[in-house]
Amino acid sequence: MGQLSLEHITKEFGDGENHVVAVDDLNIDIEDGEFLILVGPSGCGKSTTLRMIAGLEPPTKGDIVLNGTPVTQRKPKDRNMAMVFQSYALYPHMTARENMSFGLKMTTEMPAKEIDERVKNASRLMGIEDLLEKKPGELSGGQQQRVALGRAIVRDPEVFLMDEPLSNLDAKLRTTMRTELQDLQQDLDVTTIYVTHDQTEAMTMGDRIAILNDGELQQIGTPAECYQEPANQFVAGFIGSPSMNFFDTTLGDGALSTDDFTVTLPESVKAELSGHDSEFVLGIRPEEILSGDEAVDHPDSFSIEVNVVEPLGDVTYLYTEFGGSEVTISVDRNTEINPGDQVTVALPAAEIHVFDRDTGNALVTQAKPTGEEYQTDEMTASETTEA
Amino acid sequence: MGQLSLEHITKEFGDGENHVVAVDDLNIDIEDGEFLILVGPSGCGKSTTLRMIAGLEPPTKGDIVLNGTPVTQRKPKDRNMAMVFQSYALYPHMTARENMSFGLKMTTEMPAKEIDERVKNASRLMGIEDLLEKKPGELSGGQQQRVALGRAIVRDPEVFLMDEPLSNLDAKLRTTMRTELQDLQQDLDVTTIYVTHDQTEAMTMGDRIAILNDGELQQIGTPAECYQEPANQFVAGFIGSPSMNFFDTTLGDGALSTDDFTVTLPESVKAELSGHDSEFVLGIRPEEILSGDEAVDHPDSFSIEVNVVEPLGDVTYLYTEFGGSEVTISVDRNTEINPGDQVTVALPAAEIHVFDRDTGNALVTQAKPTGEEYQTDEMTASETTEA
Amino acid sequence: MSGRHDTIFEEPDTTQGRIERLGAHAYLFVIALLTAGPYLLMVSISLMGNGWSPVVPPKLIPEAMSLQNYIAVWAGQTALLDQPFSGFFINSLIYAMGATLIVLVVDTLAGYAFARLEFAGRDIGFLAVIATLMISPMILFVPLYTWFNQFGLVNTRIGVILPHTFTGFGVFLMRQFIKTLPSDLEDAALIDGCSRFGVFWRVVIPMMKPALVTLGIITFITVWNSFLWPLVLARDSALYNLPVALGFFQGRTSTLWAPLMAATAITLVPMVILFISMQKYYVRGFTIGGIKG
Amino acid sequence: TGGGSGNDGGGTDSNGDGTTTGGSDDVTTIEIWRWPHSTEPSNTGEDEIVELFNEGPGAEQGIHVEQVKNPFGDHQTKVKTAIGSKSAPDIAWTFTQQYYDFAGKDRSTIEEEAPYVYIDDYVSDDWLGDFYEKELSNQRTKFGGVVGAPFISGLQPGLLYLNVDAWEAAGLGEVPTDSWSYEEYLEAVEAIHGVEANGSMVNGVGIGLKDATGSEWSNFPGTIGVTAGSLIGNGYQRQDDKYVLTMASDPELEAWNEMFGKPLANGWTNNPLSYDYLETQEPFIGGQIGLLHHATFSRVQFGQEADFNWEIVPYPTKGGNENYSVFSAGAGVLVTMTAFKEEVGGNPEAAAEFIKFRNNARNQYRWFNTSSQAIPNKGSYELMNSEGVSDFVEQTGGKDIMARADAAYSEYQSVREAIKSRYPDIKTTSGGAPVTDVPSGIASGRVGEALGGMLQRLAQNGNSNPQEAFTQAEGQWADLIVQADDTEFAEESRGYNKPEPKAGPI
Amino acid sequence: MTSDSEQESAIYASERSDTRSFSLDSLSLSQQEFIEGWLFVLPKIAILLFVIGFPMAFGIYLSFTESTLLNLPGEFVGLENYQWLVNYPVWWTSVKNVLIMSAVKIPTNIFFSFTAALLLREKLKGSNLYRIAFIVPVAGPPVIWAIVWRLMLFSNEGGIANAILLELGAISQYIPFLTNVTYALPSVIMSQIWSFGLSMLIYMAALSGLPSSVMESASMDGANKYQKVRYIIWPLMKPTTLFLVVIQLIEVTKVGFASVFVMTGGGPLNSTMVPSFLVYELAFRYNEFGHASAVAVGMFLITAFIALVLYKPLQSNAEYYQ
Ligand SMILES: Nc1ncnc2c1ncn2[C@@H]1O[C@H](COP(=O)(O)OP(=O)(O)OP(=O)(O)O)[C@@H](O)[C@H]1O
Ligand SMILES: Nc1ncnc2c1ncn2[C@@H]1O[C@H](COP(=O)(O)OP(=O)(O)OP(=O)(O)O)[C@@H](O)[C@H]1O
Ligand SMILES: [Mg+2]
Ligand SMILES: [Mg+2]
Repeated sequence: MGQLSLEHITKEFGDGENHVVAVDDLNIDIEDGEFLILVGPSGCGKSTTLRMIAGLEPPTKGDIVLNGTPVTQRKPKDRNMAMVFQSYALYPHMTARENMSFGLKMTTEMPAKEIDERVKNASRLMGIEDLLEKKPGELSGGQQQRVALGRAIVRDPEVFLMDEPLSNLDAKLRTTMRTELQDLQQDLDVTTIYVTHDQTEAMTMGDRIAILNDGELQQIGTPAECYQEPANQFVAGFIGSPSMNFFDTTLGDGALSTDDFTVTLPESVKAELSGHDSEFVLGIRPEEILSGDEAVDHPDSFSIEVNVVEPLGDVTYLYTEFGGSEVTISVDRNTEINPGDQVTVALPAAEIHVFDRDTGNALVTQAKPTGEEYQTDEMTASETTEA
Repeated sequence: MGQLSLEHITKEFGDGENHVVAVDDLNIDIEDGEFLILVGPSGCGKSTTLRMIAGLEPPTKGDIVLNGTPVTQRKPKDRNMAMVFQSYALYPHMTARENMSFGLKMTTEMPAKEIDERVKNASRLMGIEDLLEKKPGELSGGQQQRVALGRAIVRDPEVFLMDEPLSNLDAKLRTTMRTELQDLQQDLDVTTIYVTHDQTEAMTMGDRIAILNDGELQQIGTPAECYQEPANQFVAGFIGSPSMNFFDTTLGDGALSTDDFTVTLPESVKAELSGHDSEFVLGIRPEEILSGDEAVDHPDSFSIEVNVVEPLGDVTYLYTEFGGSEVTISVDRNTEINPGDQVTVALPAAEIHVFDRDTGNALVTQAKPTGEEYQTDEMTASETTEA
Repeated sequence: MSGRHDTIFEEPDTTQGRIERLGAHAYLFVIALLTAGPYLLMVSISLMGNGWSPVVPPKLIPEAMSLQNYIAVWAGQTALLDQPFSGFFINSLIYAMGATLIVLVVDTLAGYAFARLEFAGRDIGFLAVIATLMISPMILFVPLYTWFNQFGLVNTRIGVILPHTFTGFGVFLMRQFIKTLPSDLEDAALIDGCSRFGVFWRVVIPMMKPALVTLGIITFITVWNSFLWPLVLARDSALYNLPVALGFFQGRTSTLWAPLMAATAITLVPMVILFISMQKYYVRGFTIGGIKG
Repeated sequence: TGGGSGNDGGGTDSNGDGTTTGGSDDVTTIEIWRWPHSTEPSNTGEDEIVELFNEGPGAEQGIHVEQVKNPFGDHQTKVKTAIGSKSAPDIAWTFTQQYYDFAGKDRSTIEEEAPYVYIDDYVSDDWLGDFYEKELSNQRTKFGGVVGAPFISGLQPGLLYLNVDAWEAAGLGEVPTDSWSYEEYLEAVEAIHGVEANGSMVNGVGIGLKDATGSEWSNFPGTIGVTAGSLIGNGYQRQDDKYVLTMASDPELEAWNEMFGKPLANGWTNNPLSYDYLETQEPFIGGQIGLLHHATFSRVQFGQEADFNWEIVPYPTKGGNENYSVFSAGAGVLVTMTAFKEEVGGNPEAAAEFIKFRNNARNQYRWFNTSSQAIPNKGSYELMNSEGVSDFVEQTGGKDIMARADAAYSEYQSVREAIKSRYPDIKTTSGGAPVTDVPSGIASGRVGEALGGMLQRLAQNGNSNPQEAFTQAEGQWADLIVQADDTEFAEESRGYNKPEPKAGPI
Repeated sequence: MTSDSEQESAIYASERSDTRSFSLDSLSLSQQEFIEGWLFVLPKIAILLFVIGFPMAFGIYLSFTESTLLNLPGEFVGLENYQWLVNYPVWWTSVKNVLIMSAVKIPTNIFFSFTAALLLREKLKGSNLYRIAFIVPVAGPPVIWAIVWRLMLFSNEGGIANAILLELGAISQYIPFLTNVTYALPSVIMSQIWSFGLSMLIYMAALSGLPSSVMESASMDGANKYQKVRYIIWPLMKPTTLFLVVIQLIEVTKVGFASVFVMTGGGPLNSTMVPSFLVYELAFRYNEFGHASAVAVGMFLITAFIALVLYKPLQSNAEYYQ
């Protein structure tokens, strides 16, 4: 039971010069058991949102509704939520066991035995049974993280709130913990709101992603939706690594073009763009740009000089410049290209995204990934709010 | 002119309980103009090595030879090297200009005019001409990094030493700076030793990589060599992301096998392994594991259950468990696999690495990447030292 | 980030919150009365006629306020003291500034070496410096006086200043502070061609401004408040500092309370102002020195 | 110029010991250390004489005097530090016995060991002749000579200060003018206690007992015994050089009980442990004390600061016998100017020149006119009589006090004879003075500890069992004498009323 | 290393030294660091040796001699003074008094400073005034604190405090605060416990370093006000508390001197005697420098012992602050 709604939540800080609208009229419905990811650039209001849900910060406006009951005025302890902090926020003077049992001791009359039982279960789940008598200072980052999670689990809350819980871990550990966390959430089936600014976490962990910018919701949807059908240029640039390449293009002759290249548009796209000005932002992901043999046959192909080649082992990135932008191209790891080489590339019309140059709103997106084939999908206008 | 040799360099710290051998009998020859990357896990002695080269730390044993002259007892300033620090180490009370000219003022009798000229050139090269009058506190991380590089360049040293110079930057900026640094080094053609623990940097930036572990050199070679022909299990596991998968296998019937799978070995490999015990560690990279249609036809194919699916956008990782190990498999981004699905996989014999279970030394490596084809390459024993 | 759950009380606009705040005020007020009350009394007495004496019941509030005691004290026109207090004030300033200057230079140098350099004898040297924190000055009076006398240091300003400079506190503080600084900058400067002293002077010192302020303030206040060393080493009352000069108002047969209170205020007020305005630095001295050891 | 005189106060001469010989015209600068007087114009008078010296005899002899003033409370610390480190001033105001333990030592030993010189080596008998014999013979019996030039009378001629307003408020009628009895005194103390006068609540009698170790307290119990017929005080030295202690005896105890013991027991005192002897002035000035046993110099301050009518009344004595009042009562302590030896940093020759000047009859008289303090110089008293006194002295009644002091001094001879007749085994000096000093000086700071402790204990417990306290304290004192290297104790005098006190009129 | 390169480096070194008047370049790096290190600490060590090296040695030597004011140093008597010390009841009184002072002063100081810091953290109106009120006593010389409190408790019939209490009807009779063996030590201590301002500031600094997420965690975990203070804040302040305890243990002896010097002179009946004042008294009242030195050395040993004993736990608790 953890159906959560944010209704027109707004949070403002300070007055006068210092006035900040940290969160701006946010509406989100989160299903019971859903794993929602909150992403966005630094300062966009992710933590503030989470803290309002937790009751650590009163909203300026709006309501937080848990299972149909507004809880906006309740104290944190009366909301039955548990929070995992970026810094873990373990009590440094207590052992892992004491950390985990503290909440139960404070809020319930539960007999010591039962608390013990619960702590034991949670620690078994987290694989930290051997660490229960240690203090946080004696634990590694990953172990601390597990204790922090254990502390949240033990209370059996209706909602988990997690604020960048993995960001203090090193890369390898992060990967491990990421999968563990996912497994855990699936096992426990507790509504979870998870703040991160890590691409991988955002793409892989949750049921849905909510992307915030400047306190406003940009898009909410499954990872695939957000990747393939970004609602606007912000989302398109934010989701995906390396970032989508953008070009300022002009529409003319049924094609979007820059000085360097032309993308001939299929009819459906042309139709979509009619009624707008002739200036558009064209976006294409690094892995959708055709290069080498694949490109040669393409009618819109053109040639560029590669500045830098980055073989990462499993994939190789080419860095170059055309159409007035710095461009990243992702190619097969076995490609033999050297800096300074001339390479033929093409931007397949089927893979492009088109954005309104003024509002940044998506006009054309790629509802389904199409692999290497040149075929035109139907355009899906994004479903959500605009920036 | 920057031919540098480390001759039996050893560094020990502390005594008694605190005794640490930070660097252990290290021998490396670095060519003039070479870009050498130093990698290894935290605490393996990378910084210590660099600091000994710079003269900031006297070696316990061994010699540092620059262009044929031992410089081991020379003060840092008399070695004509420049160092770029992870923290940038810009003088916070000096402007960018002062930061850059400081070294010249201290070490040379150069007239102010000439210093000015040099600073101007270096800042043009780094694109920071407009920032010269600012203090580090007023600069962004990337700008500071550029100033730090400018400071190193301006002195026109024989050797650049860089200790994780990019690690404090955020991911995007890091990518940009990485390419810039590479370009710069190629332009200046100055011998460079570059410490990092970032996979991408290690794989892309240098002419050669030296991998350290516990103060000992594990392997030195080009990125491709280290990736394809790791000298031992440590290197194999360290280089490449996600890491190589390892299995404890037993040799029998011309095949390496675990409870879950069997890899039938070609003759050449069998020959290579004869004369050893029957226990081997088999290694295979996530992207070399065949899955789905590719695997079905393979004689050694078997079926597994996928635990976690991580679509990263450009590539998707499957996490599973077989052969007694947790295994990562890299599949095409368009694969439609869900957690819990049964997937057919195969470990192509042509792509496997085999290691001695006791010493960890490589017995079979993959000298050349072979893409998707099932063909047997010749085995190349690694050329370098052992752990 | 500090939300409201960082603190303990309820929001001030709730009843509960109001009660909590009222209780806190009551508690704090009572203690404040006990800490500062006597000083308010001191000021009050200093503003009364110079014949104030502790009659029963005591007069605590001046009928007519007057600065006559301050003027008399400052100008040196009281029965027990014919020297102007301004002179002691200047002495106090000179001692405090002189000692502060020496301590800053010497302790920073030593603190740097103890923090950063590896040299034989370092640990012994450091221990010796730290041990000075436990010395009681009483027993050193006569030997130190004898010793200083041989060098003509008795009854000189430098002689009064010197005993305030041996304490190891500053070295300890500076060492701890320098240890918190990244050593990269110093390495960079070494590579850039600085000598060891160059590194110290051009790189370390500019970074240490906050610590220097801290040590400066602590030393200044300590020396200003110093009583025993100036008492012994200044033979001539022309060299007394303020705390010693306060003794003049307690004569052989009676205490001139009102002038004494005025003199006390003159001694105290500058330190209170300094302390309050610099408390951040002052406190940092103890947190760096103590906790982050 | 003299070394140091050119300095702007930034330290004196390079020797640091205060004495410099040199400079182009061979001027010796000497330092005199003193504490400031708490009343004016005494300080001005002091300065004037120094100036006179520097311009007159000083200039002629190439001696320049500089005064250094120390806060009274710190004076002793400073002088001792200086002595200990062999850089004493040339002259200091001292209570001589605090700087050296002379007990049981003969002059040659003292000459060798003590930090100060015998001033009688430097002055003529003629010069000394101007002083009252008592002060000199006192020193001679202790030191075998004169070590400090007396300049404030150590003889306190039975001064009892009375808060007249309180007396009247208590309805006690006439202020006593003649010697009165213990009974009358106690009645007055009781009557005064608790009355309100001038807005102050008044306590019966003032008594200062703080500070167990103060050397004053070794005098305190013994000196009031005179009023009960003991003429000796704490004890004396026998002809066989052994010391006899008489403190634990009927007259001493009786005097103590009447003067202080009963008021203490009845709570008719102020808070005795709040003050030491000197500090009891303050509550008297504040009007909170009805009767105060105190010294002559207090008078000047009372005159300047007290806001009520006060008077000096005669001492109460056993049976009202007026004879007892003339000698000492109250803890008189002689202040002297002491010149320090060269070994500890002094310059006694030059110092003596100044002392001769400062303390000659003429200048003592001069200073008397500005301080109104009783002085131990009969030459000065003659000048007062022949040349008159200043208005200040007139106003503060200094002349009357001086007259009383003179009378007391002149009766000293007869008291001396009485003592000798009562204690035939008492040792006398070559000058015929009975030796009534027992060791109570320095190493016997511990004597102060014993006696002060006793007094504090009695004050603390409401004067319970004073006889035992006196006996015990005397025993402690005796032990100290026994332990000391140079002194012998007459064991047969240990205990209460040993030796048998022989009281009676002079 | 080949002899060629040896030569070269020697040439290199001499080249460098030619251009300078003085060079350490011919020494190895660690030799150079040795010289540099000592040069840096030289001024401090020099001051230390000069200012107290001799006096300290002399003072310690005095404790083994029978010395008086005029006989410095006197005859060597070995451990006699220490024997004397052990048997000297006043010494033990003074030690006992310091222990009592610490036992009362330190907990109250901790209590007042902690509670005040905690309350001031709530950003009450007038916080700054309170803060100033609490700081005034610690800003000035201890002598002033003692003088002011002497006036409160001491001069005049029982002091101003008595007058006020009487006026308020809180007492019916004067309390002899400083003059009664029962009250004197408590009064002296009482006058000192108000000087908690510095501790308060240190607590405030420590509290401001308290990670807010931990406090918020406690909120989420459902701890109420009292529980937050009891279970979270107070335990987290442990290193600070320990640090303050150590500072004050060392400080008690110093502050004790001023109070006793000004307020009671150690009396009545030695009931307020403290070691530092005992040193003073022995040396400057009794002229017993040998005994005084022994007391001083005893004091030094006690202080050093305390510091040593408490140094370890202090250090090991520093980890909370990472
Ligand atoms: N207590 C506060 N007072 C004033 N402004 C605040 C406060 N808390 C947050 N803000 C402001 O609100 C905005 C949103 O902050 P928030 O911490 O929610 O960002 P975030 O998305 O969590 O960023 P990050 O990724 O850096 O953690 C920022 O502009 C921040 O400066
Ligand atoms: N000054 C020192 N004193 C004692 N031990 C040291 C010192 N400097 C380094 N070490 C130890 O030497 C080893 C190597 O340290 P080093 O800093 O070279 O590692 P690193 O490879 O640079 O690690 P990282 O990737 O974390 O920077 C470590 O065990 C370290 O603790
Ligand atoms: Mg955040
Ligand atoms: Mg490193």
